Amino acid sequence: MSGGHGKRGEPRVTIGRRDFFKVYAAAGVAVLQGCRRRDQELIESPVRRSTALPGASVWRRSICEQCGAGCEIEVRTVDRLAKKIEGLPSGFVNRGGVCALGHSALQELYHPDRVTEPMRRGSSGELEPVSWEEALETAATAIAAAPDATTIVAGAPSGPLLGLWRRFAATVGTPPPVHWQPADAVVEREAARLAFGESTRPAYDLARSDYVVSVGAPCLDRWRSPVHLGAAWAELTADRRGKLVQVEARHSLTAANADDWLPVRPGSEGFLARGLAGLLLGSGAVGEEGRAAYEALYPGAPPDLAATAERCGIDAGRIERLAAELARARRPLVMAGGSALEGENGVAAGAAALALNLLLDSVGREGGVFAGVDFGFEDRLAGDAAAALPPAALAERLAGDGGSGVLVVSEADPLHGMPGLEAAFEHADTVIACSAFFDDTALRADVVLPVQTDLERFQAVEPDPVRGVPALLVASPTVAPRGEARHPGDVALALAAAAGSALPWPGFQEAVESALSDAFAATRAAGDEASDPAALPASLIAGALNARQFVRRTTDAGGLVGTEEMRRAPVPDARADVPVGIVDPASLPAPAAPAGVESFTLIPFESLKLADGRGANRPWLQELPDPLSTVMWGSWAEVGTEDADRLGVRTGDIVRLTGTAAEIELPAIVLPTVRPGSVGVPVGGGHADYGRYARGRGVNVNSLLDPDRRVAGAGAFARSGVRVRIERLRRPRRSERPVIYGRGLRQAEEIPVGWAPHDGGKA
Amino acid sequence: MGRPQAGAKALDGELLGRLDRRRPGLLIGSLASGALVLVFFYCWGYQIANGIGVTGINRPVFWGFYIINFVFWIGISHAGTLISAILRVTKAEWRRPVTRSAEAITLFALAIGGLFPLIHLGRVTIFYYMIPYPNSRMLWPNFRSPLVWDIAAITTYIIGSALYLFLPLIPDAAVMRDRAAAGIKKRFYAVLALGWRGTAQQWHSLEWGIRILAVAIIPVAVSVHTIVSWDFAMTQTPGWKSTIFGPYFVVGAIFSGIAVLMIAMALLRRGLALERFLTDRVFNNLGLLFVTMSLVWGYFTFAEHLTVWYSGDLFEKNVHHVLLHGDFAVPFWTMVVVNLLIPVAVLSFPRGRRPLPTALVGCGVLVGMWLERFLIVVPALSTPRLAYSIGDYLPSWVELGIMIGAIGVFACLYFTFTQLLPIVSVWEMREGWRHAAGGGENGQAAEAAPTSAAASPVPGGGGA
Amino acid sequence: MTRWGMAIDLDRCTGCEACVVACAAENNIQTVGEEQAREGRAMHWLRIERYYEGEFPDVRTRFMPVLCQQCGAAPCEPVCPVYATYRNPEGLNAMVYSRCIGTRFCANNCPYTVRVFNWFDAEFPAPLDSQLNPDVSVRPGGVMEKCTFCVQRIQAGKDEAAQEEREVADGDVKTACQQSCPTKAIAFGDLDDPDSEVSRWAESPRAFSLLGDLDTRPGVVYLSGTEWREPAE
Amino acid sequence: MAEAQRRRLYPPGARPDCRCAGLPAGIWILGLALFACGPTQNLPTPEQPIAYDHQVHIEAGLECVRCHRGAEEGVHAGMPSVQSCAGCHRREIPDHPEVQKVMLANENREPILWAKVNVIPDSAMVHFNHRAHARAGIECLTCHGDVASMTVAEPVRNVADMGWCVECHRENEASDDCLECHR
Repeated sequence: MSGGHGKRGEPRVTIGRRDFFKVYAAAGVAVLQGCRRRDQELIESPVRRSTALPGASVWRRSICEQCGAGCEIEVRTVDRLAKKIEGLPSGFVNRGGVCALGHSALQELYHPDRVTEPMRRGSSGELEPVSWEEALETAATAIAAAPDATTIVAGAPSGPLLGLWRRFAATVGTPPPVHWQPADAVVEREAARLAFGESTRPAYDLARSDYVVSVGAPCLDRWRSPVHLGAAWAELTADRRGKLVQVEARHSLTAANADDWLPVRPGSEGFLARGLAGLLLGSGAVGEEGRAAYEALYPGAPPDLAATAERCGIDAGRIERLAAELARARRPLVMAGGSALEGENGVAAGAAALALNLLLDSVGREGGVFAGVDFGFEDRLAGDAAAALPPAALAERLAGDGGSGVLVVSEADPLHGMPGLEAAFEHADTVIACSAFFDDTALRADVVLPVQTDLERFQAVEPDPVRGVPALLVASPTVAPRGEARHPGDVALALAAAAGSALPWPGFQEAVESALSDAFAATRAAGDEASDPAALPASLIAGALNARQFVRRTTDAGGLVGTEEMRRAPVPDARADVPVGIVDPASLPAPAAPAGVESFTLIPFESLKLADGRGANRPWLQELPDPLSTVMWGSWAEVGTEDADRLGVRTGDIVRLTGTAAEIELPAIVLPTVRPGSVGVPVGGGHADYGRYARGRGVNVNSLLDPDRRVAGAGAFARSGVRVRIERLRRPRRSERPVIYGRGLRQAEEIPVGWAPHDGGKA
Repeated sequence: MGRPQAGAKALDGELLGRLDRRRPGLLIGSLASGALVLVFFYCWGYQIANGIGVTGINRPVFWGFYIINFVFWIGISHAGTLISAILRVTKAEWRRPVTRSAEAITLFALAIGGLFPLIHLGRVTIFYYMIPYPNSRMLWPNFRSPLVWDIAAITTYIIGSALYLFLPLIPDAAVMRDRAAAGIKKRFYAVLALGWRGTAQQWHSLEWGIRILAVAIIPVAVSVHTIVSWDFAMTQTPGWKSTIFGPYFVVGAIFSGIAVLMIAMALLRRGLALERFLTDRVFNNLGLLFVTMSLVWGYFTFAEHLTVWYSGDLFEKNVHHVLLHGDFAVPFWTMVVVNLLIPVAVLSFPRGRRPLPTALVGCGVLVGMWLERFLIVVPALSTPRLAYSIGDYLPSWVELGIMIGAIGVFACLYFTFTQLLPIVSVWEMREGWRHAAGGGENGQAAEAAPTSAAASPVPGGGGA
Repeated sequence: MTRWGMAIDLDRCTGCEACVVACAAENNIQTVGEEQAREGRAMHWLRIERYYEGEFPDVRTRFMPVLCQQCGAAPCEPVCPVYATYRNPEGLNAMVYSRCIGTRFCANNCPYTVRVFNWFDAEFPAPLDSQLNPDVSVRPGGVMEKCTFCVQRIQAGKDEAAQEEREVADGDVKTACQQSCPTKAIAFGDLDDPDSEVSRWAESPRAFSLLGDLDTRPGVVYLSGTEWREPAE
Repeated sequence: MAEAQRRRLYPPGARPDCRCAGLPAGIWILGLALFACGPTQNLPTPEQPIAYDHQVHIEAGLECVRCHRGAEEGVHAGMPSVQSCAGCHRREIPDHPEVQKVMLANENREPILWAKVNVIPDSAMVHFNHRAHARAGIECLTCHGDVASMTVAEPVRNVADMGWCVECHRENEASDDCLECHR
């Protein structure tokens, strides 16, 4: 019998089946009451009042800073904890999308092995927790003692934070900071300067093109802005309207999705671009203006088809077809990036590829190439401080100082990302790492300053230009910072203050607001004639009465977003001095021929899960199968079927890759898509620590690279085109076997396995 | 009257004496199997404490050794009840020394086989959700699921088998009761004997009880293995979805059951010196049945694979391929050799149908039938339709421990049973002896005789 | 009546796997670690199958996101002895964790191999557990799980609509995978509503069902402009 | 028949013996009880860190939703923040020893860990939506009893009794689909 209250509160007595069961249950209940104990559960009353209802989802806008793309995100928070990241549908860059790396920022935030308090190397040689004051003082004393011998490495993407570090360097008196950025970004700028006369990373309008040739640019992998480019690709190829052709030695995810993949010999991308130019010039499909502009850059005769096919190692027919389709296309577009720019001839190759846009008249038009303009907030914060140095400058500086001095590394892990720096770090007097984790650099540091991750901090980001439209994105912190972590910008300001040369702002947010405020004033002063370079487009300040209101409105609106009218072609006036630096890739010698059957060209690549290594500490990403090799949890070497047969290697076998200075052992994955004579290895593995999920996982392929190889004409380290030897070592032990998700794929090639979906019509 | 009576007494004495004798082999066997029982429970406990993940099963091979052993042991269980029931119904005289041991095999094999699905469960603590009982959640199990039918069938079979073992045991338990000195042992036998006094009425009831059960248990036994086969055949899985799985499994079960029986008979014959009863002729006859089952099994296997091959169904052919040519070719062809080629080669000749060769062939068939179950469960699961998920399977030490431990549990139960109760049915032997002596094939007449005989402390000859 | 369904445009899928991580984040899917993953026990509810056709250098790559197809005639449902999986009135192939006893029969009988099993209790070392979605249970060891079409979002969508005294509109409910897809290759909604986006996609001549001849009547429709052939034998 | 003869014919253990039937019968009854009783009917009142008195607060004119803010609009009813407790009590009986505990927690910025009164165990994997029930017009006291007359809140219904939930859902024509609560 259950007595109770009905819907309206009046007592209600019913006898149901369940009550009947209870009658004979009664005996058992008596017995069991003694045995069962109810575990007490607790419910917490929060300390502070909140506007949100308990357990209710609050969505907060934020910016993803996992890479420089600047995707706007919404973070779902419940009871002040971040639960989920989603793309902001109105996001300037991403339009609602997020990539795998972006999602995993949550696991960076709540990583169990994060550094949440300042650490200093004690007398025992171990890192010990200290107070912020002590840590800052130790760091500042070291910097102030030898500002000239101090090297700053800033990992922040270009934008206000990098500007702050530049200002820091100028104020404290150190050399300009080294900007830790993808190598191909530096090369791309230089190639763009040569081809278009303006040293900005070109912005591509894929979506409105109808024929895109990507020379090495892995635009659907981890390159620049994967979410934006992915969406643009979808638009390009929707209803088979446009086509993407990938010219790349490795079968990347982009190559896998491209309508056509030209697996050229590594290092011959520039030659192909010249060869294509030859075919285009000969086809008569090229306008006079384009021909003139192109021939001004490359007065020499382009190589003929046979030579191109020979050098690139691909079928002449395919090159011919590509040229014909390019000539036929209404809005063709050529992009350059990735491994094509990371070889020693990267600048020449990049310039040759980008110059095709001149020939095809795709510069500054719909579906073409635009200048990568921005609102200049990096410079606004930097003041008149010198420009940041390219990554390779770090190696030069460290070599020049004989390895002593002070190193300040903020949000970067050069020790993992660049070979040959170990000795210099070993000899440095003081290494100061601003990091959220014990990455390889922080592990060697004398002072570790914990920094906030994306969702904990005030953000001001100038995104990678999208279709050439500039923007500045601003967001407030989403969740409370963990432990004592501070904003890296605030750390820089505190360091400067402790070193006795304080910057004019108390914090990073104030710095950005003051820059906004100055920009308002300059724009107001310039009036309609936007002659002052410090002025913003006038439309952006329209409606704001004063600087304070403008700043307030900008931060509330999440930043400043430009319009399509602000796009422009690269400024051609500066081209006068260009041809001086330009090199015809066709005039460069071919890369050395392979020496022996074991000699392979190494192609290191950024997988979309580990990126440059920063993804390695997140279980979601470690356990994410690589889309092509389907490997999880570790590194692997991609070997072609033919080569594997020759070497006697089967999938899973442990192979040794020997470079000039080092060797690594890792499992081989045999794929039918690898160009014979080349071997692909993802970067991002082999961390000495970096938290429990990354520690000792995989191998660091960067150690195979030659530390002295440079991309000619750019301060970038050349990681493509290194030659390695491959030897098969053994069948893997159980614990060494690569973790392959699509375990059946190997068998699928051997037996007729039915994966074919059958047309059953719609549900 | 005197001669048979004296003969019966001598026979009782002889048999019971043999049973009473302390045999060191049995003791060692008990200890060894006891150790394996510990292994069994340690492994199971370890698995419950740590999670089902301590096994080697994975995606897509979600079922592994536990289900293989489940089917295997249920198959073994057909050694006893079914065969002994068939023999009883057909009044085969040579059944008398073997029925008890065969029925004990059934009960213990079933108990162990029935445990395996529980061991296999991810959350064994709530296994009772599968049992239909009224509950305050107002939920019932899903009667469409073959697993629920399994529970019903196995429960029925286990109860039937227990009764079928128990009924013929009553007169013997009474003998043991009367021979035992007062104490816990006597009370134990007294409970088992259910107050048996050997009256004509009791004999009559017992006879009828056994006769009804013998007839009833045959369809139950057939249904049990059919339903076990439906765990596979009712699915969509390529390699499992087959209409002949029911009879195929039943034949396989009887086949493996006979194999166990052959081994048990050979052991009994040696261990208890029963050459007088388990004659070469018995082995010859059973050997003929054995080779027949081997051929029938071979026919089913052929039919199964031929239809799959002929159908050309892509997914079915994939499974077929890995079986015949791929990763599972070695176990597959081993199975064909030990289940078909060797039995036919050996048992086709009269000299092959002697105790030792038949027992050895039986051992081979046991291995072969275990492999058969392995080859039903694993290749089909490891070759799913979407090739991306093809997987493999390697058992962990826990699964091996439980598998070996289960053999220990079986041996332990069997040894304990042999120590406590006559493994050869004393009264049935005497009845058989009397048939032989009196030449009477008329059961009723023959059985009436002892009840009217002079008073005897042995209940079989009791009554005043 | 609502019948939830999904359409996936394979021509738009680049295999970037953002959806896979989004799904893990939304649904508290445990990461099992290297050792377990090696055993084939990774627990993704959604996987991107990759297939190659042809020989170098003319290799064609195909990506196919495979998740629970939410079949109208699901082979997994009848075999479960305890009704832990059943067809719900809104066309979902429901999975009730608290009822599951772990026979794994359903997983065996799934032609798509999309069910995953909790071999051990999930581990979320603090403070990683701060991220756990409070609307989704953390499944204990011994329990089967699979894509739920983000049923917690469906429930929240209906709750929100009821609170605002209106009907659930097309687009109110977005699954986690759909939301994060950079190329917008996934549509989700009511298949019984002819005007919903998913219904319109399903009308496409490019639409087909995975393993359609099994007649499982999936709630997931794939769209592909090119024919999916069987590889040459 | 002589006594000796009888004893021989009917040895002591040979009497019809039904004792053995007791064991299975016992197991059967116990088993039934075990299965049928469902979640325990024993509802202990948990001990709370602070002796909060519901009756006093309600008599003082506070509504349930004043403190349990999510009860009508939220998924969870929720507990009031320490700050809001302290806000009122700064004026009202700030010197009461139990109130002092609240004030102390507020000063130290420590949350108060209340013991849950109406517990659905985690193993049930139930996601109870408070506002959906409020929307359907279910009175507080249906599940929570007459809290207004309680001092320390005590459970009156076993909220973990699924059959009770299902019964009410069916009576009120709410969905009884498993996914409504379990997910």
